[in-house]
Amino acid sequence: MGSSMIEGALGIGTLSILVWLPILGGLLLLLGRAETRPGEKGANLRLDRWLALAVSVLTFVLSVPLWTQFDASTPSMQFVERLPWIRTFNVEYYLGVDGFSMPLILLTTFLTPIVVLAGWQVIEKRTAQYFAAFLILEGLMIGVFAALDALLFYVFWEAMLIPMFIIIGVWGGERRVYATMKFFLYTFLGSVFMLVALIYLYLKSGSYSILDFQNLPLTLTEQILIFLAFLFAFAVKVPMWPVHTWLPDAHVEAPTGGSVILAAVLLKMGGYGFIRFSLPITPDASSELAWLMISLSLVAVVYIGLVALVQKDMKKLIAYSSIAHMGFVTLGFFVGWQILERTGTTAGIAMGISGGMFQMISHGFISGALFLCVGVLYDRLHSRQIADYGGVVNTMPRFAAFMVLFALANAGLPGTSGFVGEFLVILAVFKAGFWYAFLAATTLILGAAYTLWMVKRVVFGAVANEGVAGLSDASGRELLILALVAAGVLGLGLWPAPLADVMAASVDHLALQITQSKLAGAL
Amino acid sequence: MMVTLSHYLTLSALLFTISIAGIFLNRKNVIVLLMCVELLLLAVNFNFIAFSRYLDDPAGQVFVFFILTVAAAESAIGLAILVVLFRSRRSINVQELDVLKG
Amino acid sequence: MERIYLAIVLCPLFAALVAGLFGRQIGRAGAHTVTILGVGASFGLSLLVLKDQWLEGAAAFNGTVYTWAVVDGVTMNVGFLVDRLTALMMVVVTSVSLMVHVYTIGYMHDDPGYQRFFSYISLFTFAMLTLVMANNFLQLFFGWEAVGLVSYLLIGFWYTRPTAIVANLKAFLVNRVGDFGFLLGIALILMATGSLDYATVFARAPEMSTQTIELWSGAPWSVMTVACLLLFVGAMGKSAQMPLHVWLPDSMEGPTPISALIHAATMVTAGVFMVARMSPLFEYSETALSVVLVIGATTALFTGFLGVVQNDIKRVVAYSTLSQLGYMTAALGASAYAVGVFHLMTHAFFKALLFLAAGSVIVAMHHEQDIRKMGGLRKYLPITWLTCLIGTLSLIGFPGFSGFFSKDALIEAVGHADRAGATYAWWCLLIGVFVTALYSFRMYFLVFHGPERLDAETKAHLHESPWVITLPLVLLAIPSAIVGWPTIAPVVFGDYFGSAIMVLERNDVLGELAGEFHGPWAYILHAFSAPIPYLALAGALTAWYLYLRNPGLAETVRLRFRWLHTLLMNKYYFDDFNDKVLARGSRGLGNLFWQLGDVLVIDGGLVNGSARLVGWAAQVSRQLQSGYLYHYAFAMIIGLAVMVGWLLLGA
Amino acid sequence: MFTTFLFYALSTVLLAAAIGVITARNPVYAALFLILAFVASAVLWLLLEAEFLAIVLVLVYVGAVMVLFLFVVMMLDINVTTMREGFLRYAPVGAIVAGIIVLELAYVIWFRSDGLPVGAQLVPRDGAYSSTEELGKVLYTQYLYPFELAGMLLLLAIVAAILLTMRHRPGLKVQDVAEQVKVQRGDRVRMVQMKSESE
Repeated sequence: MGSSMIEGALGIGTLSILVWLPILGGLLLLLGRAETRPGEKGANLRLDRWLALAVSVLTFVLSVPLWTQFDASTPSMQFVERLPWIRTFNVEYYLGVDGFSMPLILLTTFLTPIVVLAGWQVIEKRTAQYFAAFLILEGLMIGVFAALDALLFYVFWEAMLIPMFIIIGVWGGERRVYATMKFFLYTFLGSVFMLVALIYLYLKSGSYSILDFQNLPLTLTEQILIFLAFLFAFAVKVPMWPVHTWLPDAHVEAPTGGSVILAAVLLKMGGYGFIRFSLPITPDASSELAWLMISLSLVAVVYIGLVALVQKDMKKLIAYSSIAHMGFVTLGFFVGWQILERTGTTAGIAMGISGGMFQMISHGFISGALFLCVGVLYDRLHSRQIADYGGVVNTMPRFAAFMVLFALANAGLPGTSGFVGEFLVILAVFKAGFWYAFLAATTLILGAAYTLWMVKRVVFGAVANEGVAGLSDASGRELLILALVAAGVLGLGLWPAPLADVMAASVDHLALQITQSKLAGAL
Repeated sequence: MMVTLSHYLTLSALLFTISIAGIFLNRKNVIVLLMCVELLLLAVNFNFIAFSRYLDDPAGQVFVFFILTVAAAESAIGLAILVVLFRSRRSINVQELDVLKG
Repeated sequence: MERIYLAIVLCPLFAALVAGLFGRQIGRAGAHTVTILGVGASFGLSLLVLKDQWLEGAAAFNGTVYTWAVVDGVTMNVGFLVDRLTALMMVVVTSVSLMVHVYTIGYMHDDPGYQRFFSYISLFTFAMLTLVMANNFLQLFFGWEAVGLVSYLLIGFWYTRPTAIVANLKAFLVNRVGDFGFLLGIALILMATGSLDYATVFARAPEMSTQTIELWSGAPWSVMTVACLLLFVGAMGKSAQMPLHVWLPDSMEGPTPISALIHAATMVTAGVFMVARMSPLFEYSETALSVVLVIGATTALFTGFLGVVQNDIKRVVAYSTLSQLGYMTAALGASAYAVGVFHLMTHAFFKALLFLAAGSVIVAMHHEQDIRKMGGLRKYLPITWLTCLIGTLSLIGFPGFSGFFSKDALIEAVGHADRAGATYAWWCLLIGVFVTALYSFRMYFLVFHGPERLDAETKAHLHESPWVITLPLVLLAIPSAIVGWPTIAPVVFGDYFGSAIMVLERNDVLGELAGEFHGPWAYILHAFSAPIPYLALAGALTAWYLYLRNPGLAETVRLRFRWLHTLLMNKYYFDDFNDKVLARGSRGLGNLFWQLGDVLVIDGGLVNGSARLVGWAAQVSRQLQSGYLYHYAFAMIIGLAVMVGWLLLGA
Repeated sequence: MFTTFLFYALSTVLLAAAIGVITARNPVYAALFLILAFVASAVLWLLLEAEFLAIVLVLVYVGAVMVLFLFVVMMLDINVTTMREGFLRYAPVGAIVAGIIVLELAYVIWFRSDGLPVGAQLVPRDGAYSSTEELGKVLYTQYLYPFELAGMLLLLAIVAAILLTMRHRPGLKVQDVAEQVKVQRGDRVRMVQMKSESE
């Protein structure tokens, strides 16, 4: 209700508040600290932290009405705000959410306070700037999910790279420059193609509204070219094989908070892009190239699963596991056409899409949580190497309980959120073909193998060395953030119905959209 | 026979060519290079003035005026750079000036 | 009644949460009190349910607790199906669990993880109950994985032991291989019937059996066969059928109470229960049932052989469990589901008893598990000895004991089946009887009789276990001995299961046998006309002769058949195969993909390659930039000449 | 006829002077040849009735720029021999390029001059005509902004030239009045507390 009050008082919508409040908070942090020098600590530092926490928690609180006041019965956009921006090119400031973007926005607002807490005592240099970067990033991420104008979307999409670039580049590990350059070039190269596609669609439709794009009839050639342009942008973000190699490097070098946001939210933008742009705008091209997408997804699941098995660095392992799990997202999204072709019915398409969405939300929690766990260990021993640990459970029993929980969730244990998406996607994929499902289901084995093998080597066993012997169990702050995420993981796994209901109308609408060819209307 | 526009154009063309040849010949001597550039500009000015006269348009002379301005400024700064260069390196040998190499 | 069902499930969960989260606050006594109360309540209520279902003939209950999710028009519920099969399983699970809870007080007395252990076993009870009470495939899979999870946690309970944490990883992964098939089976069932609810799926089974699916082009398979085979892969993982049996012997790294509860009495029988539950599906696939039959019989015989050479007391019992699971599976494959479940029940009691007795011996021996260092313990551990003897007799099928009824009926049922592989299965099971008796009595004689091979120190402290250990032994010994008497008539030959288990007319071997059944006494007498009791007796006598009467001969035999012994000691090289080929192979493949695919080709070739290409182009083009003033001047002049020329010629 | 003669004579002088500029061994000679070329040009421009520009050329170029050239040439100690090394090395290239340009220009003049009064006779202006006035009219109206810009450009050139050539030599003994005025007692006198010493 808080946001509606502000809405009434200031005349701006909930989504605008969610986008700009964190950005303003971040700028405030930057301004307030202009005069202090590195090394100065004390009151200012404490104030910065609390300010960052307050802003992020406030943003989360204000985002709750998106859920409570959401009308799940309609696939149309809600909380719409629409103002002209650049009249010459018909660009608008156009925000709105549906059943796809709303859960992702909540995921973002939920995780940002956690990230702020995760960096609470750990970040020692340029603290204010660190928190500011995350707040600004949060606003931009919400903007990406809420934007319904393609150019506005693009602006948020690209602007988001800047704080992430800075986060990895300034607070990262030893090879951070290499990692940031790789991250930046990969993602930037991808999105340039998207810009071309967006401009083409604008020239065709005379508007930058994404919803207008979705209704635009296009020939097959046009669709395929546009699809490929989008594919570059989104496949890099997801990331799909073979444009995934930036992710392990970026994760390894990023600070804990950066890894969490990167895995939990940034990767989701690729998946979100597919359901917002590729599927509805170019359904025939998607249908035409579904074989490619399914193959790449399955390669991600099997190939990357095997690669994850042999990683020696915990963050790299989790990064590879992220890629494998995101393979399920794209698999779920693109399997629909094969189902249609194979069975002649549309039953199962919506299940694949829902499964993909579930997988995205759940992966947000789980990968975030695992990176937090690695962060907790890294803060103590300053190593990410699996070989440097062993028998952590002896000295950190509470932490170990959480880590085992998240690892099992990562392995897709029923009752945790990790299961839901995989389960639904496998159910859907089976309809497209037994062997697809067969390959996809190998994740049950591979996922368990690489995650639990890591747990075995890190958590279990006798105390491996003096470093481990000297570990202190997780602090109250760390337990709090882990418990919050654990609540999300278990809640979503035991009772996914609320989320399923929220998405249902949008999923059905999308399933309808993608099965209707746009070619008939094309000239 | 009268002097026609073609005469002036030919004269300017010859002057232009001579100064280009001069640039190739005196490639090591920056001062003479600058002088060649002055000659080039002079050749251009000839064309402008001749056209201005034969087409009866004073705009051509305006351009000569501007070119003279620019040429003066150019040689002033060019020579100043030469002086600084000589001061720091005790030589103006172009062969030694290759720090701009990629 | 609905509330009772819910209470049965939630009591252990609540107790587990209390013991797990507040273990430090409530202390040791608090932990075992609350969990025993929780499981005790479950047990009491389960008895009530059994009475309701059996004696009062209540109709089966099928209801939803809450809707898990509705996706794409498919409603996925969490709900209960309580019929007579479920009721029987509930009583078995809760009773054994209760015994194990009590037993644990004594067994884990000195362990620092006392509260955690109680929390886990209560959690296990919860998970197992959700599994057996499920009314849909989703919840079945939930319970299926949840018991696997607790098993994982419990095998690795002593997490500082390297062997334990290898064993639990192995158990989880092998189970995952089974779950892999199981999940695919569920997906196929959803595809064919559009539902995950048992009731709907079973109702559509006949039409499903006529559908076909093409796994590869040009080869249509019956949907039912594929679905049942996939589901059975799950059962093979959980119930440790060959070749997915490798995890069970290693799981003995866990504390003995959970070996009794999870790896003997309940969890490992989940596969058997599941197939019985799915009888309306399996009945329609002759092929699948044949596979079940052959795999079950093979497991029964060949894992039995392994039991003969083991020297670790728990491993002997573990291999015997494997073998008995094979028996049950073979019964399922012969369409004799009722007798399979019946053997499951009797086995739950006597195998739990044997494990707990083994645990009692281990406690008395100060955690010495090698039977070669025991012997003559009978006079030191009288209660353990007696109960162990009862368990052993029941296991080998000594006439009159519970195990006799179930095993005898089982073998007869398989003998009457006329499906492909039935003859092979029957011979395997028959030889298995001899082998069972051989290894059971080998262990029994080596532990309780013969010369005392223990060291003096152990001997000095040797005494019977405390009552919390012996009481469960006694309580389990009673049903191990006699539970078969009142139950065989209704459960195996009667119509106890009613509609819970579906058997087609043409497959009904038990129905055929029922005609010859005239009460338990007559059944015992009738048994002597078949070779089974003689084989058991022969096995026991062989064991007596080889290990008690003439121990040197055993050694001679061992040396004589060295190759056989080596083969058995290496467990038919399954572990080596898994280790060296599967585990190492996938790691090698992973390394190959990583180093060759990611690092060399993608990063090295594509990513850094394109960067290098740009660098190379720059390197070349910088040569143009000599730095000499006149070169630039020349370039300009030549450019001028070329441009003028181009203009003139082009225009 | 006289103008024709004058044109040919001055053209010869101009071209000769230009060749002198590029071939002179000593830069001083080159500069002097350049002056000659400028003067010849100025007279040629007079023939074209561009009196103002002719005067400007003489005043600015001969009077200022060339003096500057000479000044610099003489001020710098230039090693002429190294400068002349490889004098002819690029001569063939230069000749070829120059030849191409000549051909191109000739082509333009002969074949691409349609619509241009290439062969037209000059009608001499009457005495009242002032090219200076005509130039001024255009310069201060239509080309006012460029004219202002040209002024700025010259100012910039002055500032730049001064900035480039000005230098502070270290160790130079000069008075800094501001420093002297700013001085305080403490900068000059140090009060030292000492114990009285006795023999």
